[in-house]
Amino acid sequence: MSFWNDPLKVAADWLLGIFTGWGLPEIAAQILIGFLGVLLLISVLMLLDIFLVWVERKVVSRFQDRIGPNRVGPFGLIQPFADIIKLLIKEDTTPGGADKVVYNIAPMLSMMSVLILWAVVPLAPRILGVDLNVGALYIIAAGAIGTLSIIMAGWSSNNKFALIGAFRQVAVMVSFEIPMLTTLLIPTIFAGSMGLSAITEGQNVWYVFLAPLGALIFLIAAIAELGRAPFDMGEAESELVSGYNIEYSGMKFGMFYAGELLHAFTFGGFWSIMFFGGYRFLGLEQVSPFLAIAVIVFKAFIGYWIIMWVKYTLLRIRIDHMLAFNWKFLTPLAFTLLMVIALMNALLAGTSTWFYVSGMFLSNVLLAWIAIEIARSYSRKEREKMEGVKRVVEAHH
Amino acid sequence: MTGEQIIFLAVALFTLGSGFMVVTTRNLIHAALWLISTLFGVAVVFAILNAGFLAVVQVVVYIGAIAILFIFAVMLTRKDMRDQGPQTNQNWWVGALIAVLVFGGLVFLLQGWNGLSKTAADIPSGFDAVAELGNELVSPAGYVLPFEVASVLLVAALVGAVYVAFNRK
Amino acid sequence: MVPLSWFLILAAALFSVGLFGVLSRRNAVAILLGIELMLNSVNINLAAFWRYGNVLEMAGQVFAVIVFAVAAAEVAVGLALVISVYRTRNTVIADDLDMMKW
Amino acid sequence: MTTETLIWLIPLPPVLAFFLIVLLTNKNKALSHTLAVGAALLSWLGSMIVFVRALGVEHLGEHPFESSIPWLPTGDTWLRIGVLVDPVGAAVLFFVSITIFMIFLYSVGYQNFGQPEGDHDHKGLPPHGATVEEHGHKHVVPSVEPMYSRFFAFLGLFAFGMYVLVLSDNLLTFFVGWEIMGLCSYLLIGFWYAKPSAREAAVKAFMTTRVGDVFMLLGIAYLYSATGTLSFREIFSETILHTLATVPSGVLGLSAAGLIGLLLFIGTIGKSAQFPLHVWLPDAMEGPTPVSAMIHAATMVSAGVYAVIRMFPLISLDAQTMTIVAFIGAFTALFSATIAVAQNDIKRVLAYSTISQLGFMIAALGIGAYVAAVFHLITHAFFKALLFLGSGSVIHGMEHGVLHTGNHKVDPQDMFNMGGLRRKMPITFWTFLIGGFALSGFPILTAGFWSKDEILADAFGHGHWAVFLTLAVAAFLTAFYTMRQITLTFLGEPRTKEAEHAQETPWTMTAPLVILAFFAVTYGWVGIPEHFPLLGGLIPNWFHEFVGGTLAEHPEAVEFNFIPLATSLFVALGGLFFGWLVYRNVNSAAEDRLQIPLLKNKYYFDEIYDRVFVKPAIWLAETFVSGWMDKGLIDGILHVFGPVTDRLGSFIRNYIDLPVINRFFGDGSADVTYWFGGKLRAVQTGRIQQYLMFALAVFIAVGAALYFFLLA
Repeated sequence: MSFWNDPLKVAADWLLGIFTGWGLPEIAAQILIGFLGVLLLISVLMLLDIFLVWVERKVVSRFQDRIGPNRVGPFGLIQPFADIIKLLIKEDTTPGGADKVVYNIAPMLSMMSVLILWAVVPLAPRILGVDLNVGALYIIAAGAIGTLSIIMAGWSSNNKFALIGAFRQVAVMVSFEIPMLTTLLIPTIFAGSMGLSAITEGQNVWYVFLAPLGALIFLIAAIAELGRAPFDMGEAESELVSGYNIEYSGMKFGMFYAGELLHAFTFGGFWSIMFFGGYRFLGLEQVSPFLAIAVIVFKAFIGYWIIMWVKYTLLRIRIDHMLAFNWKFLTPLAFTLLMVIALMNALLAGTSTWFYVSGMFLSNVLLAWIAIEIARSYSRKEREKMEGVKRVVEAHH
Repeated sequence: MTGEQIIFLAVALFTLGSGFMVVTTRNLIHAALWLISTLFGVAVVFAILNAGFLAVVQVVVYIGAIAILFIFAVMLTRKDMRDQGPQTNQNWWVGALIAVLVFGGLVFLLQGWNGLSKTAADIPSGFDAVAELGNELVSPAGYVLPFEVASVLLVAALVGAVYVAFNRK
Repeated sequence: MVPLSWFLILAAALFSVGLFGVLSRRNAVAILLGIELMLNSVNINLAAFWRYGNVLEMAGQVFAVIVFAVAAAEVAVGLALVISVYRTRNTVIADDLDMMKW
Repeated sequence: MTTETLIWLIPLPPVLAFFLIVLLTNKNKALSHTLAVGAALLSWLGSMIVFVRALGVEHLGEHPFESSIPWLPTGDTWLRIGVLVDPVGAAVLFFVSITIFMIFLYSVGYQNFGQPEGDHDHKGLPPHGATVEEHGHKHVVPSVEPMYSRFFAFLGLFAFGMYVLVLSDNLLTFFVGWEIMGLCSYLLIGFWYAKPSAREAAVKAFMTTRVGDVFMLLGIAYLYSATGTLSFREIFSETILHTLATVPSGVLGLSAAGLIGLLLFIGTIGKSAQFPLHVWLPDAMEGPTPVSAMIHAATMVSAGVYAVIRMFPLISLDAQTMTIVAFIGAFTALFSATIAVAQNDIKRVLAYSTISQLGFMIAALGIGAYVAAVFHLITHAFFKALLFLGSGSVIHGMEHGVLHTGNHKVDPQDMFNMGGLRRKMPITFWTFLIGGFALSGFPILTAGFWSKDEILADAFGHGHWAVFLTLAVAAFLTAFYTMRQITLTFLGEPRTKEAEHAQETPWTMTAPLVILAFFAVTYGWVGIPEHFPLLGGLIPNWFHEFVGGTLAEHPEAVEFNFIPLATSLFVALGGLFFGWLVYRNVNSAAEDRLQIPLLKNKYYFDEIYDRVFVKPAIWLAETFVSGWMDKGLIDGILHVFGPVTDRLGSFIRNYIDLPVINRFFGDGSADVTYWFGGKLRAVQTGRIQQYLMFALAVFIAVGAALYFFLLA
């Protein structure tokens, strides 16, 4: 067993030897090693986060037909560090009448809710924080903490914009949790487990081919959960002048910002784990764990890029439309899809892989078509109603 | 005293302390936030009891939905956000007395019970509590009836809540 | 190893704290908060009895899950009632809602 | 699919159709009838599969298709419900499914599907016709029934009830199906509820059958309390039957079996319109002409006979009960045959003939001719269904003529308005002829001959002379009035303009006629006795073997004898001949010498019931109870009591009440209560938390007290 095959275990054994050599009891050494592992993971993530700032700015500028940061360092790579310095030396303000404790806890919770997600992410075979057998639920649970941070920030700022932004954002997040949880159950059905590594290992065929509609619903719900455009209810710069984080300045704002970027990247990663095989790609994960990590990071970046693509392409949707879209369309569709998939899974059990995959795929396509047809006829009816009203009004004139 | 016991005591103290803050703190939003930390403590207790599913569901349902609802309700039912005056009624000491009596009575009853100092058997290897729970919830020989009743209850509550809170203009 | 009694005493204490909240808070929402504490203490008991009894028998966890559902239903209806009362009476202080007296 | 599962599924499609039509599709006529007819088709297919599989089982009687589930807990035991198909069940299922399917199909045409909406049709009234313009001139055509979908919904519910009844393995679901059909019968008779006569007929039918049903329910309750089970197979086990036969009931010296059998048989009297509860059936002809009539002729009324057949092992235990059954049957057969002779309404003749033929079956059961009764039940269902559908077709054709001439005073159901229809409606004529000959028992060819002959042979063979003679006379009359009907309706020349303009009906109506005519002829051939001259043995007597297997002891086929054969040949041919002879030249009701008032008015039974039951009840209520007892006697006594009590009262009031009770007890206790209330009302604060505190305080106190005094 060499370092290159199972780096985590080799490193842990090596450290255990050193610590027990120092005279520490074994249990204490284990705890210490655990802490070190967490520290390492978080450090890497924070570094990645800094890099993500650069990626985001570079990509958005490309979408908007400009060059983006290009002055500080090669390709502007040092730009984020300049940003951090700027944020750190800004004055740390607290609005009058703010609930100070809550006001200060909120950004930390926001960052934390993202970081704890990585505890269950399988980076490679045998390289993951903890193989929780309720991993899919854990994602939602961490999202709940994110919700909490937003409402705390919005309430404690003692600012109307902040409160309205928080209300909207929380309403959206609580609502879109439901289709998200429902679509998370689809890989659970296929893999027979809620554990993320079991889901990854189960994807001899990527689940996106079995449930393309599920993958799409998950993406939509994830974007809403992230609070990014077109679902950026909480921030809505043009109406709420930045929403729930309006009163935050300096590094506290930086934590919200960094948390959002890392959150988006993380959900890119979850998308790839749930539907695109996670760290698995053409057997590369068998060659070396480092290749597996590279694969999953690459996939997460693709997911992240798609989320950005959506954000910088589409317009914001009005809050009531958005909630109506969720409750009247997405949630019923997700429930129906879950039922269809469970049914098809039972019906097609024991058939050949090709038949199984094509059956699943076709049922998804069929369901999507039906859903779109229903939505279309409904919107046509609504439009006719509106036009009828218009005609009546015109007739009056 | 083993490490596990220390952890348990810490968690228990945290939970009870937060719970106490829930019922005593003056600011209702703070009370709701303290409730969240109590619920976290209970989630950790579930984790100590090897009930991982319950712990995660506790976070999802209680913190993700119920506590948020509470905060919404607090915000929706007040004219201004500050709390004046006492938050307890004038009979609070009777309530405190009854609570202490209930606690004393429960502890007294527990004392006489012989299963009290029982220790937990090890969980058999390969036993997947989540899978087992899922099976039990939907198998006719298990608890499908309570499960269905609970679902009916939820639907009824959903309809009832919408009806009650609906603003008829 | 933590003995069963600790969990039960924790649950009893949490229950009493919740009971105190229910009996003495003025605000109806705060009363509901107390009820949540009481429900949680019940769940601790259920989970503890599951763990310390026969682990293969899932009744404890099953009913803890059902208590979750009941709690969710209770909060939804309770808060809806509170909001509805607030609309009509413009108060959520339980003591002010005393029309049903002699 | 196992046969048992299939049997469970058979009743479902019609009831589903009922709910779908009532709840969803009642606006759409085509969809509604498609649903209903499709459901009937599905049930028919299922029944056929079950029937064919039943044929393939050796000794079906010993191990029939059965399956049951526990349904209602009753203390320690369960009420089980289930399905059972034994040979009788299979044979009955065969004709029930066919006839039901035929009714459904026929109704499409009869209710004028595809015709325009009526000019001034109302819900609750028969359609009056619609005016259409064609090639520049207006004429009147039949219009579609306004409550078309509702009709099919009722039919679906009816079919469900019938299937439940036929397939159930216990008296409980049997009774449920029985009552569902009672309800549907009520709904269908009163389908045109805006017609007072239809409304009254519906109420009459419902109330009359209710009399029987109450007794039947009593019988079921007695049976359950005596045996603890309602399952047929369990009741007919030897030990239970033996117990029932030996335990005396304490009523009229009957054994328990006898009393239960008698009570159940009263239910049959109501359902199958036997004397003296026969009065509802002729009035039931107020329903939508052939269809509800056919329900009340071929299908539902058979249920009463089917009940006796089902309970035969129980009823046959007691000789007294059997005698009563035989007497009622034979008497009804003759009695209603005489009434039928004098009726002019084409449907009423058939209604009385139905009562008469049901009497044949009941009489057959009463003398123990089990197989013959089942045989006649089935053949009768086929040819009577045929006759009723045929009469409906005739009426429909006549209505066509009425619409053509526009003379609405002409009754399209009166046979004296018809005549010569054989050329206008050839299919109807030939099929009606077959049905009529089958009813008369035309030798060899028709099914009715074989079954009726078997009943007569059984009666003769077992030495029941009285029954034999009565039935022979009734059979003669049957042939006579059948030929009268055919002669008046189809033969000769048209007697009215309407009859000249009658038209053949659409295929949905004639196709069922042809199919039923086929069975009315051929079904008799499955039960030709073995020793019949020439024909016997050519085809094995399958029916006897198959149905006889239901009973624990196979009934022996009776010895062949020429006397009953000669009798039945004579009565059939003779009756037909006389019928033709007498009526070939009769042109109006006045010329009919058999229109004697006694027969014409059905022996005045309606009037007698009115005098004996209705009038006395009214008299009792109005004159006796209200006038004499209440106003005279009781008021009189009260008027005496009044002054006395008044004086007594004022004494008590002034010297006891006011000083002692009021001042001391009344006001005193009120004052005390008031004082306590004033003190205690402070407790009722309206504050929920205080209530909770009180409750908990009491709970803790009581709990602690209980703990220390009881446990410690």
